[in-house]
Amino acid sequence: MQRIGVFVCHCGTNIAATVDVKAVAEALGHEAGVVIAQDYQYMCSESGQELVKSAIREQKLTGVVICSCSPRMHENTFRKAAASAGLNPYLVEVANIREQCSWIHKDIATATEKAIILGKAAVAKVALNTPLTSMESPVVKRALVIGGGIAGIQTALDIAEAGFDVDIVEKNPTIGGKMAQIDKTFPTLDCAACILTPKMVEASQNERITIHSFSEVEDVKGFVGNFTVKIKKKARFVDETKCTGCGLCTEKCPMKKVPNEFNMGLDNRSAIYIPFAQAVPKVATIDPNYCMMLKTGKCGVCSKVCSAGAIDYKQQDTIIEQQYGAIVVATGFNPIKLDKYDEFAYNQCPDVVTSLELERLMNAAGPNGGTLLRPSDKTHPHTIVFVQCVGSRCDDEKGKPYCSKICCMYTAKHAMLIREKYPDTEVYVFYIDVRTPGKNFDEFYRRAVEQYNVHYIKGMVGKVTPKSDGKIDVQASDLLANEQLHINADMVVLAAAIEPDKTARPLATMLTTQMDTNDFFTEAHPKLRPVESATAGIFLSGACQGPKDIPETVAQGSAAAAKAIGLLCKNSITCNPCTAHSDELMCNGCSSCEKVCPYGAITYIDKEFRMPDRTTKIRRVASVNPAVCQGCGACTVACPSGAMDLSGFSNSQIMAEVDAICK
Amino acid sequence: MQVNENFEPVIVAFCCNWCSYAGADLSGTNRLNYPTNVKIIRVPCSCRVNPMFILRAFQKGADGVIICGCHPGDCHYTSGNYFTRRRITLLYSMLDFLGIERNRTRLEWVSAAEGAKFAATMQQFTEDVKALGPNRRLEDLRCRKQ
Amino acid sequence: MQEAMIKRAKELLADGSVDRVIGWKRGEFAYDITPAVFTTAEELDRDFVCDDFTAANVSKYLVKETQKEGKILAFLKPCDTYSFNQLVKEHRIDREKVYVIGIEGGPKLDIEKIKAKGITGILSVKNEDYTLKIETIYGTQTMPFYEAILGKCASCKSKKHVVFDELIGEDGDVLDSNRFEMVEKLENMTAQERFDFWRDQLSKCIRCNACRNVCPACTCENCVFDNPKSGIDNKAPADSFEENMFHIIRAFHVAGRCTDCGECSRVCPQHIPLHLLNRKFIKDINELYGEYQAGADTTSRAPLNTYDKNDCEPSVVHERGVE
Amino acid sequence: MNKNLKEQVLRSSGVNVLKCMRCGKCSATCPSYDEMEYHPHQFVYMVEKGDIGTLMKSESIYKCLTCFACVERCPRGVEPAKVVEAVRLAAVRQQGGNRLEPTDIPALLDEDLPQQAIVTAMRKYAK
Repeated sequence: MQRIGVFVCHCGTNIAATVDVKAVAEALGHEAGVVIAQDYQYMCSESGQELVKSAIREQKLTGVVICSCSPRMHENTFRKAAASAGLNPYLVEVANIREQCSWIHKDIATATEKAIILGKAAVAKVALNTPLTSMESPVVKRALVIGGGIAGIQTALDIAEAGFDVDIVEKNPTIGGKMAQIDKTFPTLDCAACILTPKMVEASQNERITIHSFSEVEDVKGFVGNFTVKIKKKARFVDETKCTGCGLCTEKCPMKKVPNEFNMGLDNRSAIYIPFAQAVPKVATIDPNYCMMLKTGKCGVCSKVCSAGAIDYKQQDTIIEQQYGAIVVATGFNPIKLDKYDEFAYNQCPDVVTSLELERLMNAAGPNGGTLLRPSDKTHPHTIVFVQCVGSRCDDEKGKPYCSKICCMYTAKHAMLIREKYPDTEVYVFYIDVRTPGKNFDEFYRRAVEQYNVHYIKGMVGKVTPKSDGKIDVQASDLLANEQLHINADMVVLAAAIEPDKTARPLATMLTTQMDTNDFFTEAHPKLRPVESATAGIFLSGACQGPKDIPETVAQGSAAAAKAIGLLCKNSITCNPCTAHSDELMCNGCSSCEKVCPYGAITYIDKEFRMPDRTTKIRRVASVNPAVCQGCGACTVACPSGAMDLSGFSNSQIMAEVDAICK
Repeated sequence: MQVNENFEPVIVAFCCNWCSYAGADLSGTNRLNYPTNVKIIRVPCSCRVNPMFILRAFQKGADGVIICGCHPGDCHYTSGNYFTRRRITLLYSMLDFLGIERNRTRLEWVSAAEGAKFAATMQQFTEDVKALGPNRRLEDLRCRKQ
Repeated sequence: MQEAMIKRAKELLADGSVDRVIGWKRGEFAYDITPAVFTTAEELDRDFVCDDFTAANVSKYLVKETQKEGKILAFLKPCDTYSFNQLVKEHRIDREKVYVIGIEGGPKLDIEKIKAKGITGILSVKNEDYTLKIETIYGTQTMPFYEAILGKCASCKSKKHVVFDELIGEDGDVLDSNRFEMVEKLENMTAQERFDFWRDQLSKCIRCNACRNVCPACTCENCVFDNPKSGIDNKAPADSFEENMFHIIRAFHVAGRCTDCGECSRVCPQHIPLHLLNRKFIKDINELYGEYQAGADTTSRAPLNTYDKNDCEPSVVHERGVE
Repeated sequence: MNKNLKEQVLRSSGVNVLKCMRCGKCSATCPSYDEMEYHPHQFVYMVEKGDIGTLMKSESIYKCLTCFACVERCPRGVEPAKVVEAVRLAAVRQQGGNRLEPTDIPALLDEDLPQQAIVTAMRKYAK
């Protein structure tokens, strides 16, 4: 005989304002099997939980229904409460009467009616719940960090520091990411390389960190604690173990007309190259699209000059397979392409550049050795116009709907640095809003205006027109003066919106993590679990989760590391007990379930059955490995005989819910 | 056909735990209104939805059934929604073949970030089902034509 | 052909290659044929029959037969070989325990069509140059052969044996059949017309379960309709929805596995064209996911147990056909 | 503030003025900026405020070339030109007169007149 307790939460006024909580408790009290139905101000509070616990003990409850917020919020809270009162935690069901009822409806009568039906469905389901026990599954004590920018480096260093092995997979020939391209950092104006390169070296020298540069993740299988990852080490045609990074090959290489991606294509590199002086690993890489030896078989200069004998034109992509307990995604961002913004003449005029290109133009290791010169004629620019929000906060398909967050600050930085170094240069910044929430951020921006006399103009640039004399006409509005301006500029710098790296989307598919419509990874909870993905064992670090500046990225990188360490510390983890199981008496052994199982959790065994006529019969039947099964339920529908069922979401439970709703 | 102004359809929505159920929660968090007719059943993955459940819902008096899952490629279980798509396409096609109104069934991909889409989808689906009136075709096959 | 089959069966029994033979035997009437298992030469001589009425697909019986000791000889018509293969693929038949002799297929006769001509008291039916000579207690009657063939034979999909150990007679080819004609016709009706059609048909169902019991795809150890735990178990319909549910779910359970052998419609005592439900699935699968013939091989993946990332969305249902 | 007038302008333009984030790109783009007393972004803002009478009295409504540069460039998809046109339409309707009949056009044509100018003239002076 069922003894079900129903507990209806007011959630302050969150539920009680639109749902007549007392009426819900009253109505559910009359349901079959319900022996107690109560309401309470905050069911998730200590005293609310105590109410549930004492009812379990006093009423000897066999099932508990909590009518409250989403089970995604507090299902675990109430399961733990039930367990502490001696009830199997899986005999608790949550009816979602907040997110899916009180918050979306306005009319008390209909909302209450709906809440009662949702409660009835939960009561009907819980009556069919069975006690479930979780299995334990071992944790591989090794982490994978995907992406070797500052986020990935920070995460890897922190995990290694805690005593666990970490692998970094970086798709480029060197780690360092975007920060390596940046000249100075706001709001302190310290040199990016000076603070980043020691960390890169630290990562390469740490015994617990293995860097797979020029590599990509090919395939991810498994689940939390036990991922199997295939990493493709792309052929770089140079033996990493032999190359000393002397750079002689790059000097001697006859093919020197390759656009240098590290300098945003503003100068050229050789076909065999080391991206920059402080690259980690400092190993040369041959670009097969340009290398004459690889394309035509004629040349071989690098091989001749290499005293280490590191050049290997026959090198192939290799696949490494490795087990990991945790995976941290740190795939970062890129500025968007500005091809669609004809009004800014980005494609037409070389002196219209993006902010990241300006970083390289100003960098001592950049194409001009740190002297700011116009790309077109290498002259010193005297009037520079900065345009903010290019592609950010856009409601159309050209741009991104979000604020890219970092542009206000780096534009202030650029403006300030230019004014500091070249006081004869006039700098205009066209802004819509200046957003400076951050420690010392607004002070920094005010310094640009007050101390460096940067001209901040509220308004947007409407049109950029390159003129025949090499100048650029910038037509803009000054909203506060209510006038239209024309500025005769030498250079225009566009603060392009940032977007997640293109590799993130296929990676999300492999990792079975969710992304939002902008391809940023979705965190498990926007406020309370910002560095975890909804998929257990996958953590998020840096700008792959949303636009971030360096301090935030580092903070999140460390936070993701802490979460990963928390997982790696455990010897085993508790598995989800809501797994599939096959009723051997009904199983036909037809193999349908095996074919749809994404985890390979189903195997077949020949089993002897005693028949009613005392004969025995050997039949092939399915068997599910509960440690591997993740509980999706694909097999339950593929099974024609209905032998396969899913604990916690059984056929009869779901059908009971359907019945309760449709009644 | 007579349209009953006061007809309030019963609509069952099966939502996968990882995307669509979270999307439904998000539409709640954002206070996006949709009709009370929609009652959500949480399933781990859209591929857990057995055609039996859909038919059972119609049998027991539902006027519309909608299944929501992660976008193809985003399934928490890698491939579940791809199987869902085949199964449900064939089932809906069969129901159509039996002369059941097409607008009583729907499959929609709603991510955890698409609270607005969830609310808009439910709004539209409810209106579509309302326009069809009460579900009779799946109930009275036993009654011979008079 | 019957003589050649009996002769070969006796040989195989005699040399111990097989222990049993599955074929057909005569019932009370000449046209009343049932599948039967034979273990001796005498039984074969006495009862074994293979004629214009031996339409029954014996492959399903092999599920139970191969769970027994010893090897069995099975005579399979082309259409039966598809069912056989499908069952081998699903591990329901132990291929090692069956010796398959492929025999020529139909067209086989439908006694109901002869009776529908008003011919009663039938004693025997003989095919003489595609004219049926029907001996009745009231004298001899004739009718054209092709007017009396089974519906499933009229839209035969293949004369090819997809599996056999030896053949008696000729092997044929996959045919370009017209089997989807009726499905198409229904698809082109309005929803109301389709609904009326099926309401008329399905409301005749008496839930005798003959369709399920004969279906070679329905070999579950325990059918969901007999299993109280499934939530849909039901013998006598409790409400008007049950037949509808039964037939949709049955069709769905065999979707991608049904070889279109047509046995369901052949045995339906109420003459419900149940094969149309299966053919609708087959047609949809062919059109949406590429041509697929269940049972044509034992290795390919069933269309419902696989997917393509570029599969169409269910909205395709709205985009085609008649509302 | 005339509520009905505001509603009429919003309805006939089909524009949601609340989408404007006050970036001024419309005015930065506008070729008639200097001719106009009130500029595209002000149209959007003033319509939001309901200050339509002022706009209707201003010559600005006839200075807009309906070149749609502002519509094309607006990052928020606000479509200021449609607001200008709706205000103009409100003025034309209030005055109750067509300023331009299609029959007047042949007399006004000359070879150098671009097609767009004719269309624009119809847009601006006739309803």
